[in-house]
Amino acid sequence: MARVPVDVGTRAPVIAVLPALLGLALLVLPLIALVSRASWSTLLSDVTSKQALDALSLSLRTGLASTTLCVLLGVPLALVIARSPARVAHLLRALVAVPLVLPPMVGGVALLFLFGRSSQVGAWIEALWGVSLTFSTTAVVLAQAFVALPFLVLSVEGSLRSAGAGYEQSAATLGAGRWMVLTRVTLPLAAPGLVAGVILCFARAIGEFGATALFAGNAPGVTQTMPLAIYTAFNGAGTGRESAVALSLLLLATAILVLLSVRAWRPGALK
Amino acid sequence: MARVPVDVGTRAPVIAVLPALLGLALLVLPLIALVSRASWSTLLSDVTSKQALDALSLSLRTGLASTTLCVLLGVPLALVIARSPARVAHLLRALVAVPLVLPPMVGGVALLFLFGRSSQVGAWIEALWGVSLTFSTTAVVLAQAFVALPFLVLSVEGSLRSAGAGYEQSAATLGAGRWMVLTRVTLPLAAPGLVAGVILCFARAIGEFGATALFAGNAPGVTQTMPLAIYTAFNGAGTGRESAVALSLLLLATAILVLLSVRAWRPGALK
Amino acid sequence: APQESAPPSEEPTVITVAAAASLQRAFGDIQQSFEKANPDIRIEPILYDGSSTLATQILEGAPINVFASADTRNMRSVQEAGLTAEPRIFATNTLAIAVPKGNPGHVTSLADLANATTVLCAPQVPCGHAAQELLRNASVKVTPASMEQNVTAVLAKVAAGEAEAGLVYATDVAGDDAVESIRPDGADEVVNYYPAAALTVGEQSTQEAAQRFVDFVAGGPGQQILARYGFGARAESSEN
Amino acid sequence: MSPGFLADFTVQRAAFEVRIELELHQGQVLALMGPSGAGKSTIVSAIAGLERIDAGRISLDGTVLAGDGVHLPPHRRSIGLLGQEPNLFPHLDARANIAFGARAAGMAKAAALALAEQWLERIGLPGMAPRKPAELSGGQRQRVALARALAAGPRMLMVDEPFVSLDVEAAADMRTLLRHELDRTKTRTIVISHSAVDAVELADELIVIEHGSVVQRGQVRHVLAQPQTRFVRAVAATLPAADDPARG
Amino acid sequence: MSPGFLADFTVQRAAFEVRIELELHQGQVLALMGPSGAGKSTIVSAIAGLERIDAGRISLDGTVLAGDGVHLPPHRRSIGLLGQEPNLFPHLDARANIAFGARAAGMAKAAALALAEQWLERIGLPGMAPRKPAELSGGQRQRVALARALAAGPRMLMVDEPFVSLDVEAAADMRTLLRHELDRTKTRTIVISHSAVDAVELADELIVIEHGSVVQRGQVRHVLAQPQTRFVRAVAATLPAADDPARG
Ligand SMILES: Nc1ncnc2c1ncn2[C@@H]1O[C@H](COP(=O)(O)OP(=O)(O)OP(=O)(O)O)[C@@H](O)[C@H]1O
Ligand SMILES: Nc1ncnc2c1ncn2[C@@H]1O[C@H](COP(=O)(O)OP(=O)(O)OP(=O)(O)O)[C@@H](O)[C@H]1O
Ligand SMILES: [Mg+2]
Ligand SMILES: [Mg+2]
Repeated sequence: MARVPVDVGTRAPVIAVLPALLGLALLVLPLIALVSRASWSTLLSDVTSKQALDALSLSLRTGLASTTLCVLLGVPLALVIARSPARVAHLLRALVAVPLVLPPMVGGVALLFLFGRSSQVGAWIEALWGVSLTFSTTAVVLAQAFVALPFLVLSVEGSLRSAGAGYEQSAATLGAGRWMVLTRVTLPLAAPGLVAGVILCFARAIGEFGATALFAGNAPGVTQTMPLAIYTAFNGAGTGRESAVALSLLLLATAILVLLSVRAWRPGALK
Repeated sequence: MARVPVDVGTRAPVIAVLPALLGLALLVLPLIALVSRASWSTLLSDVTSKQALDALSLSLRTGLASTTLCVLLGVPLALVIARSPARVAHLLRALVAVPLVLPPMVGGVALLFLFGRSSQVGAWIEALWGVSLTFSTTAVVLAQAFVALPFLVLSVEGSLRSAGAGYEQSAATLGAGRWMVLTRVTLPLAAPGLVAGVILCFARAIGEFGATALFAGNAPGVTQTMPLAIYTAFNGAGTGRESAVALSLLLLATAILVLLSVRAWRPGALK
Repeated sequence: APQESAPPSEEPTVITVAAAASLQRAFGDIQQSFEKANPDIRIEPILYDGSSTLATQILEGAPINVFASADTRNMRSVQEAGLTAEPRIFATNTLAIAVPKGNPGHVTSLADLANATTVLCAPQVPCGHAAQELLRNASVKVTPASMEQNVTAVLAKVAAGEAEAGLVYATDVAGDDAVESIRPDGADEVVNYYPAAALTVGEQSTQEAAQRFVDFVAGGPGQQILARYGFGARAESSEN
Repeated sequence: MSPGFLADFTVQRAAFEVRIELELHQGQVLALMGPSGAGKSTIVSAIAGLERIDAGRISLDGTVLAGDGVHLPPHRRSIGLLGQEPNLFPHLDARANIAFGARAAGMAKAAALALAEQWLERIGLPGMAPRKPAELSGGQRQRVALARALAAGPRMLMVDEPFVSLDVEAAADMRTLLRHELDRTKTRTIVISHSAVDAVELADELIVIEHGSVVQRGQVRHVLAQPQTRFVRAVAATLPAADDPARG
Repeated sequence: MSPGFLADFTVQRAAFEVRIELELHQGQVLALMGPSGAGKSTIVSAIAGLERIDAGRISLDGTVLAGDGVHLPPHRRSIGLLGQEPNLFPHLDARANIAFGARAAGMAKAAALALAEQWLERIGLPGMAPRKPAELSGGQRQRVALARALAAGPRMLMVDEPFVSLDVEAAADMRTLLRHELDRTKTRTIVISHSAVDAVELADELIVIEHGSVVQRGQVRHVLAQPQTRFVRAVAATLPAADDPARG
């Protein structure tokens, strides 16, 4: 509750600037190298081809859907972990982090093993809904959610833990039940972490390639997201490499636009 | 500074439990499916083969190295972003998030374009050190750092922002310079986020596949990390699929052990 | 194949084809001419990916009617699961040396690979397996800088000038401006076979349509197109 | 008539133990005094349910709140607590902070905000409705926190040093306001304060705690007139010469 | 001899403006009083460098700290501030909190911790060295914060309501401790307090602020004896009958 100062005089130490610049360079220079190799003559036709636009729109739609799914499942999961006894929380957190380690392709194989024809779960789903999950747009969303969920859960959990217990206690003594404490106090206070988590999750989801390729396949318009289109172009050798770069730039530009448009993702948006 | 209560009575609302379980299931069931398909007869020989152990040790070594690099570059970068004016911070944050969106394979191509022999940077490096980065273990570390750095930066930045400005001000009025405020107040207070960021970063680094494959290649013992070994086995058709699963399980088990052993990664480790 | 096409007024039979990534450009053309020749069948879509990815997906129930693999091993795993009709070999492919534009390593033969920075496919994957065989036949010992998991990675390194040479399939280099290709001696002895098969799933009419596509690819019109993209003619050889 | 609120419990915190026994009738106001670190805040935290008791029992109107294996969470006790740290919600403005309790009790948003506006006037801060806590002075925050606790209309109220950071005039105004509200609502109340004036002006009964134990209890003026410990003597000495406070 | 510390500045915060002009000689103690929201905390924040001034200038021993385009960061002003919220570092124990300033000044770790132990004794909390702030009572935290500010040995000190949350005895002890330290070190000091007793016992001069402006200033007892506003009158009335405080 400290007053927001005009200038606290606690800027980052000068010694931090050089490594920070190096870090930024490591992230940005490869992108510049990528841009510099783009073949400008074919760029426009590459990025406006029906296949590219279909893939982009599919990526945005599935990315949004899987991010929504992750928020719906991940925020409660983060909450349960944040409120579990220390040992349980420790174990749960490790479990949640494990899929991060898995090369996405293996994640895709695991999803196939779980939902595919040869599994019990797959059979149940087919019996229940008469459809198979695999090789559908739903599969894309599931694959993206599988790889992106850990990012959401872990960063939200972190901010839920640090979002002051004192305020929650005050709310409870004012008669607020768990739900009200959660929605009116805990989540708003954890908002910066939540927004960051959602961003990480969305970015990871629309960049997802390996798990989607295995679990959902590579059908244009149905499961061919941008990364798959890029991969497909890339595999085409020859001019394919150029159109892969063009498609990557399209994806990058879109991502930058989406990220910049998230106004809430700003310091002091809440506090 | 509120007193840590024995029980605040602010547990997660019951309504959170079902989605939390679903979320956990989405993450864990595929892993179980994977384990259930392991071919136990060949598992032992698969995971104890020289190639597997070489790859595992390379993965751990490069993962550690790239995580260290990420901490050295990423924490200062997070700091600079957290302390920048809102608009600058917003832009920097979007820039940092962009590599997340890039399919790692494209990231590998970008790195190849940047550091490859055909680039100016590559020529400088070759002139300076007389070596090319590609095909070297250094390239693996760079590729991992490139994909993992955003996770570290974004989650650390989030926790730096929320780590009370009030305490930093008090420290400054006690005569502490920027460096002391940073090391004795800011970073310790942001520790939970820092630890979470390091975990995300490490996990992402040792799971990294696409960028490494393109930029560093697949030389056993030098650049063949676990994910590359898994992918190579998987592409080998026939029995390859089984040994790919076996290698994945080895990677998973190692990851769980590493994650569980990070004692600091616990709620209330500091507060 | 028997021409028992349904009346044109009816909905065409839709089949899905899964093809190895290296077939991408050739199958684009084949799809067009097949659909022109068979208006009652529509191909939607053709999925391209690595053969082993496609095989795994088919084994897990992917709704696919034709599988065109870049190797016989992956085809066999699907066949052994009882999912295919008899496969037909429809193309062959041989290896070529790819060098960066201008050939900075002055590579002209297999023997030169021993002294150049060379990348190969990993021995576990089909192109690597073939490369080993070719080098063994020529008694050349190469220590590759890297053993890539696929042709794409080999080509990317060569195109970027990181490697002075790589061994890939002739069809992969055809039409790539960033690399030049050299046909090594003994290439003809190491042949990679491409089998295709209709899958025995779905309705009878779909299975028949799938078989017609396989026959089209393995037959005259398909062969012409494949040849344009550098594939070798269908050799009636025993697969292994 | 039963006392309604009955508490007799022990809280253990590492080496520190606090033990208290008290009862409160409808409308009764109890002052709790004691040296710094005596255990006052611990007692009210335990009664509010923010802390588990280690032995004994707390009950209100026949319902056991804690003890006998029961530990009702704070929001089901309906006992308001203005803690030693006011903990205003930093993301809500002054008005929304005050309206919070009424909203929790189910009041419609518009009504709760209107109520909060009234409270802002009563605490002398009209026009501060849209200010976030960080945009208020220390004393202004303290007043908003007091209003927030009162506006929630709890069955029982506990205030832990409610008038710190207030100048003499504001403190007197807030004391009058609190007195007035308690008279009106007949809410059972526990007031923790270091000021003898607060005890005399607000409370019927005074309990003095030292080192976790009750050392003196009884009618406020009676206790202060016959101090039994050095601490009580020191407190009594701070009362203005004429120990004749105008009540009500 | 020059006054050493000179301040004459304006701070603007939305619609609120505070303006002050003051000077402090070596060893001089100034009391700052005023109603809640008058601008007292704003003034000391600006002097400490936590806040920019909008006009005017602050200088200490000939160095411009703020104004004339200069804005020295807090740690280069060597002006200690015990803020209205004590902000003890939650991750450090009581001893490490107190040792912080000495460490910042370059003292070796062992020496700083030993110094902190002495301070813990002086504030009546021996044995609390390993306690984290969350394990202390409100008044204990306040005392640790006071010790932390004093132990840092600043060139000039400002304390914003240093004795809140303290019982009468502890408050008197801390006042004596502070008086003693200030006499010993001759540190220029600004004390914000709502208690007339604090002003009389600690300060040489008193400045009263209302609505951001100085309304009365002068010798403490002189100001309180001749109140010019209602607020000052109310403050003066709280002094014990015998306005004859024992100084030193
Ligand atoms: N976690 C803990 N471990 C050990 N002792 C503790 C812990 N928390 C609090 N204490 C001690 O419990 C005692 C009572 O604390 P409490 O906050 O109830 O005091 P208080 O009467 O409210 O004091 P104050 O007037 O200073 O606010 C104190 O002596 C404190 O040091
Ligand atoms: N961000 C802001 N915008 C507008 N007004 C503000 C802002 N921050 C503070 N104020 C106002 O500035 C005035 C001075 O605040 P300050 O904290 O200096 O008061 P104070 O004299 O210390 O009062 P107290 O005794 O209550 O601590 C208050 O009236 C407050 O409402
Ligand atoms: Mg207390
Ligand atoms: Mg103030």
